[in-house]
Amino acid sequence: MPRSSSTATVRTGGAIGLLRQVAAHSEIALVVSLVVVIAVFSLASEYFLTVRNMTNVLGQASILLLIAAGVAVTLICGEVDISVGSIVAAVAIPLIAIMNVTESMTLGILGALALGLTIGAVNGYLVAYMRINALIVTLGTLFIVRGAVYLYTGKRAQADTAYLESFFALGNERLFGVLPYPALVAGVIVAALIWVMRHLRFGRRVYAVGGSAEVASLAGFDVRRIKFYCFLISATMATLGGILLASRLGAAVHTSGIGYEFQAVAAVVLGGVSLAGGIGSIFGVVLGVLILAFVANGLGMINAPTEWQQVITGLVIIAAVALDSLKKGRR
Amino acid sequence: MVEDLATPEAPQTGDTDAARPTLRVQGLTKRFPGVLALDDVSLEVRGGEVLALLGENGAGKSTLIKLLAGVYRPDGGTIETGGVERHFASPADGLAAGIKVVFQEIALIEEFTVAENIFLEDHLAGRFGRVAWDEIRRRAAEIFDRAGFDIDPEVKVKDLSISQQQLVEISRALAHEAKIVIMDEPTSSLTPAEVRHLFGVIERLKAMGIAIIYVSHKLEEIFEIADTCVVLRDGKWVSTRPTAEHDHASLIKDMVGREITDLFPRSDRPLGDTVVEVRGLSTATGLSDIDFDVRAGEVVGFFGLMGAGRTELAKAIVGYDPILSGEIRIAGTQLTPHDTRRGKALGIGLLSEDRKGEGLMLEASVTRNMTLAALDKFTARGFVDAAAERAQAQSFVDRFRIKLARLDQPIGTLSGGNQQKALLSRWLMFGLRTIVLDEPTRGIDVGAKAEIFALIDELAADGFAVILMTSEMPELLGLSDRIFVLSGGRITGSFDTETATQEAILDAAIK
Amino acid sequence: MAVSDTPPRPTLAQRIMASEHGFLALVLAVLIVVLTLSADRFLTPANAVAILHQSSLVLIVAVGMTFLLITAEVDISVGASLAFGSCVVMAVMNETNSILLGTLAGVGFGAAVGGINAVVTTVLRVNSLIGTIAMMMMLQGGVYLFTREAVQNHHQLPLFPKIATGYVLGIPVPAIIAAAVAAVGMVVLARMRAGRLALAVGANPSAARLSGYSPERIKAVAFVVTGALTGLAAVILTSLLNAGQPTAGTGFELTVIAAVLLGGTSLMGGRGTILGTILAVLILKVIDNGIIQMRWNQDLQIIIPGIVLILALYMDQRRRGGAGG
Amino acid sequence: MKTALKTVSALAIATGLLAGGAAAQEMPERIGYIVNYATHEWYQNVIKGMEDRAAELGIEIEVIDANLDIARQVAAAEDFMARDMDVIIMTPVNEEGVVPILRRAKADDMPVVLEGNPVQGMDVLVAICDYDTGYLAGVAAGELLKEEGRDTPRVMNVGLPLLSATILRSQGFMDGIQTIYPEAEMVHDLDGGGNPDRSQEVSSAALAADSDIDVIYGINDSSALGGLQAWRAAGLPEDDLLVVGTGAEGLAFLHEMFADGPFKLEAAMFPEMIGYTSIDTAVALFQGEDLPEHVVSPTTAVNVDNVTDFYSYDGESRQIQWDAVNALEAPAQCMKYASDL
Repeated sequence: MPRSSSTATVRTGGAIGLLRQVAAHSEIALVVSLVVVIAVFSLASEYFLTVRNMTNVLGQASILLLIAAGVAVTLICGEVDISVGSIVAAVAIPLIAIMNVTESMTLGILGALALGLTIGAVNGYLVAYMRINALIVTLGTLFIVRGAVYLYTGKRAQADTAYLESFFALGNERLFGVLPYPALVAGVIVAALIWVMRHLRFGRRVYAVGGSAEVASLAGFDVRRIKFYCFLISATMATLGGILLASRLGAAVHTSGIGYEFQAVAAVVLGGVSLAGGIGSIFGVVLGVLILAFVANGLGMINAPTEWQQVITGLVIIAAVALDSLKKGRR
Repeated sequence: MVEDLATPEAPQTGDTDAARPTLRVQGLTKRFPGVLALDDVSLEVRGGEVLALLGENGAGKSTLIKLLAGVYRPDGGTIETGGVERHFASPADGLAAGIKVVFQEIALIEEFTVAENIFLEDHLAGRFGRVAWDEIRRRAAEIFDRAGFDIDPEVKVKDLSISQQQLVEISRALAHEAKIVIMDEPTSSLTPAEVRHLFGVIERLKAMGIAIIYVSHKLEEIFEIADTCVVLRDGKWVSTRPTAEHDHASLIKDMVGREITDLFPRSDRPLGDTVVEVRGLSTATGLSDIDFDVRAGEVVGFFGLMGAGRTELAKAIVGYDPILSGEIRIAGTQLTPHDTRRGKALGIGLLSEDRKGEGLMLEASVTRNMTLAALDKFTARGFVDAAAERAQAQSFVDRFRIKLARLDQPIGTLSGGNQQKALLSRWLMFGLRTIVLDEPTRGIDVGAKAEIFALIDELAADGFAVILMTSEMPELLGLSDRIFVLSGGRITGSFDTETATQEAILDAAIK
Repeated sequence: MAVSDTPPRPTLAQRIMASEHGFLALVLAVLIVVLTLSADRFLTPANAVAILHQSSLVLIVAVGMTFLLITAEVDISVGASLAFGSCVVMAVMNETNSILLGTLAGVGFGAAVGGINAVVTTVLRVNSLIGTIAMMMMLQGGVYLFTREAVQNHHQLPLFPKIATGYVLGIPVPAIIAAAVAAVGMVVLARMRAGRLALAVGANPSAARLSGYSPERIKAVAFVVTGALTGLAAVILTSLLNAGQPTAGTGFELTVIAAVLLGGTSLMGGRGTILGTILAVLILKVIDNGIIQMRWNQDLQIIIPGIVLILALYMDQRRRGGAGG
Repeated sequence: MKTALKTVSALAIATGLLAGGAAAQEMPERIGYIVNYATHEWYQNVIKGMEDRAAELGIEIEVIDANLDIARQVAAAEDFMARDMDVIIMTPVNEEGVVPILRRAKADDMPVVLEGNPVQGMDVLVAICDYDTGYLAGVAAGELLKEEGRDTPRVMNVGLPLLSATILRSQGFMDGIQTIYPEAEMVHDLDGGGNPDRSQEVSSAALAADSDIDVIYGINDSSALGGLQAWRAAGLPEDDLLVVGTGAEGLAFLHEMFADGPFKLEAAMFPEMIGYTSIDTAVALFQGEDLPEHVVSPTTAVNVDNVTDFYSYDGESRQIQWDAVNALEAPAQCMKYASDL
């Protein structure tokens, strides 16, 4: 009798709900894949399963993780943002320039966020309010922002001359000498985003808009504003990634972030987010990013030629998406 | 019950005083470019009353509903609930004013759980917009308990049947203390058992003092459930009378404005050879062990309720879907399943129920839509002869009296009936001999319906084998020579039209 | 129902904006006029030839991509395929000393890549955006497994450089090849059954299937054609550079797709023309050329196309009455 | 890189190493090289030089390609550190972007040899002098034109403003040619992206604007060849053109030189030599030897008459001639550094 079972569910509360959510999002398969990847490379290389290497990978993956989580939000709301790679390069310029002048990391970060949010707002306005296809808008801003970066910098990296220890630490040092700060920062922010998407009304509305913009509109949501905010989120996440990267590089490097849009979309889709919108979770994206990062790192550890990384990454993505869509097709 | 469901903090503005209408609509008018969709319509409904809103397609029912829901804004007239004049900027305003519309296209987020959908509008969010999951689950279960719905609040909506999804929509009304629930063709997708259950639910809503506007064109239902009937025609109000003062004929007369006599012509249809033979057909889409034959020159009707397998059968026998077992022979040759090219070569084709999704190329011209299947006829060495194509299209436009301005206008700009005639031309131009028609008159106004019925009769008289999938009893009885009834993917009854009764057919359909 | 009341007769400006290609032609004309007035060497035969030359590689692939987008699919791997293809072309020519075999190998390679993309999309049912991004990654890695460095011209066949640098009646050979490809594409799309089916599949795949055509097959053909044309472009590129370049083609896919979209082809499928694509390629290349002619900063070469793309889509949106894109 | 910079020739290091340390001191076992762009022929030959030298010394060498992604380069350095390599050699994707990782390497006691461009906080750099390379080629070009009795040359520079090294080369070339022709003019200053397809494209547009050009200078061979291919595609006569390439990266410039066309001069930078020297420097650093900050690898301008002294060429492959390369004198100090820009 469903009624009694439903009351049971209510009583047992979160535990069963959580289990159901996990099962429903096929995140278990991703966790298993991640464990298999780690196990295989641990057997293949003695250096792989060390605290040093594991934490290294977390630090390295942190930038893509931030960017991919942001892109995932746009995909969940039924759009896409491929301008993120250019945003990564652009926001480092005010960050470094302001720090060099003011010696204040806070002001630098605010400057970076201001630029990032501006780009995000342009994307969001054109998509949500002008109703231009998101792929085209963000392809356009990808070109425009990258070109503006080249134009402004004269294609020279802008070095950090403020030498703030805190800024160096942000991208390069480790908490208690173990956990890289970028991993910590990305972890906290992405955890917050996971929480927002699961437990805040706003997050649920993003899913609703992606699931059916019409239903969302009937429920009284301002679909355009929600989409607009999604682009702000994606730009913010790319900005945070850009800040961490700038710290790791000690400079605003004009070529940084090229091609990140493809890596991010690949990781997001691998993590189970649907291109059609409304389906997927940020936690899945975390797993997708980690799988790709550990595969890349592991291949490096066994000294496989760099080009195999690309070939294998491509194969992993096709296999994952094909399995998923064939599974759905059979239903 | 009303008291039970009310949350303490919600002030009781709408009084249940029967003298005062819960909803009062006066002089409501809505204009679209070139069309006066709703013209000065007034009505009232009280708590505990079921008001049936009737009219043919295009009568203005859905415009009225959308105005009440806050989807559209009126060009004139007023809407009052609880004695207060309301101006809706969005559907949320409608709901806030106590009006909940259960649309035919269920407005739920499929990937969300039932409970989350019930509280979709606000997620019972507390401070900082935090979703109150436990509260949502608790309140959903509570609503289901009190309304007597058998639904697990934790299940995703996509895993529910249509009727269960409707109950979820109704639960949303209860969750929002709606005083007026509007149901738009709620039974069009339900099994008879589900219809009975829905009527029970409506009785309970009445008992709670909720006013119900029930939109339907199924007269049997109206007589069973409605207290009052409001009839619209061509956007205008026609009549408001207690149901008790109506009979079938009077309702139809109000709706149509004239007596329709010769809706279903029946020419002499000489029977030819057997052209369709289906044996032991089972599919992954739920059909099992289907057997039937169709001969040239006859119309074989398949009746079934929603989910009975009509569309699935249609798609299997033209080679659209794969099959699990069994065989399909067209004109004596075995059809390769899941290969429409083969089906077409054997002369069988489907006119889909889903015009937009599976029939029309909306932005393409009328000509190109009409000639799609027959393209090879106009092709020589890979080149399409545009002049021949146009000439052929024009001849069909003339023959079927398709109303259009130019042959190269986008087909999306035609009315539903003209679109349907163009799609039928697509197959006739190709020279099909066996045609499967799946709900051929869905969403088409009554005049165009009559033309399409005449066409179907003409086809059969010309020696076509016609397979008609329908959920409309009059259409089934009016057109078919023989009738099969589908239920749960099986054939549960077969009849000759002369001896068939509506009761027997329905009985088979709910087996 | 047909719109009955006739609107007031539109002005010339309105008609240009409303016509399928009027807007693009107008942009191109304005660009040419402005550049002619501001750069004295813009409107010269030599520069016209240079623009045609530069347009040809993009145009050849863009013709295929137009068909592909019309069927509602996309191929991101064309840039990587171009680079790999050029290495294959030169390697095969070095091996066989035959321009014909090298060309066939290049076209064959591209077609094979297109074939794999087709299988991944239509059989494995992977979204073509994702599938071809993955293919791009694999080709980028794979080309270095094939050759670590640029494949140099060891055959020294005298005719080979002429493919890219030769002239017939004063017109560069690549421009002639591109014109031929575009002309065939135009005829196929506008006049032939194959083009009509591509449009139908993009407009409504279920309707096409119910009408007795196989959307998968039509999409597969579009993938293979796009791939083969990429292979043809690779042959020209190899001749132009006199080497097989594993690093070539970076960002090529985005240029091609931007051109096709600018030309009015819908990302959602079912709508598009070759003439629009031709105009768009010319617009982008005239901008590119104009920036160098004006001696402006070359970085504007990626900024301005971005702006033009968004603007064009915005105009298109307005023209179609604001329906969701 | 101020005047205090000590510089010695690569030869001195190599000799010192062979004479003194190798037998007595502990050798590194594993060296990791992070190349910025392994797909470029230049770096192919650098790697070849490294592998040859490492094999001679019995050292295992591993190469990771950053593929122009600076973030990947930093990650690769982390990976090498995690794997306890003995020395890391790195060609920065961008000079500014590896400052933090160098600092971390230092904190981790990981010796790092930089190749190519100087970076703040580095221990040692192995590189050619880019400005000098361009300068020598400029002088040679001027002399060649003077011999032919030509007027003041007009130059098209197929450059790469992305990198300071390549800016220095272009500057050096113009300064060099102006020692012979003070009025020599740079008519086109282009960004060819360092790759042939882009170089070809921008050069064609520039030539369409103004094709009255006497000299095409390319900051590498791909750029020079891209410029030349654009010249050919424009159907311009090759008789009076002089093409000057830089790098002597692979086979392409040899093909062109022996084809007796306009490609008459090459600023040879001997990538194999750089690879060779980098390994020796890495060994010296590992062994704690006292090293100058800048180890200069020699360059020279070559023409069709003397190119075979440095590279044997049979039409299909080339072989570096170590005797001639080792005999080249490296300058004690470069004429101009990135810091002077």
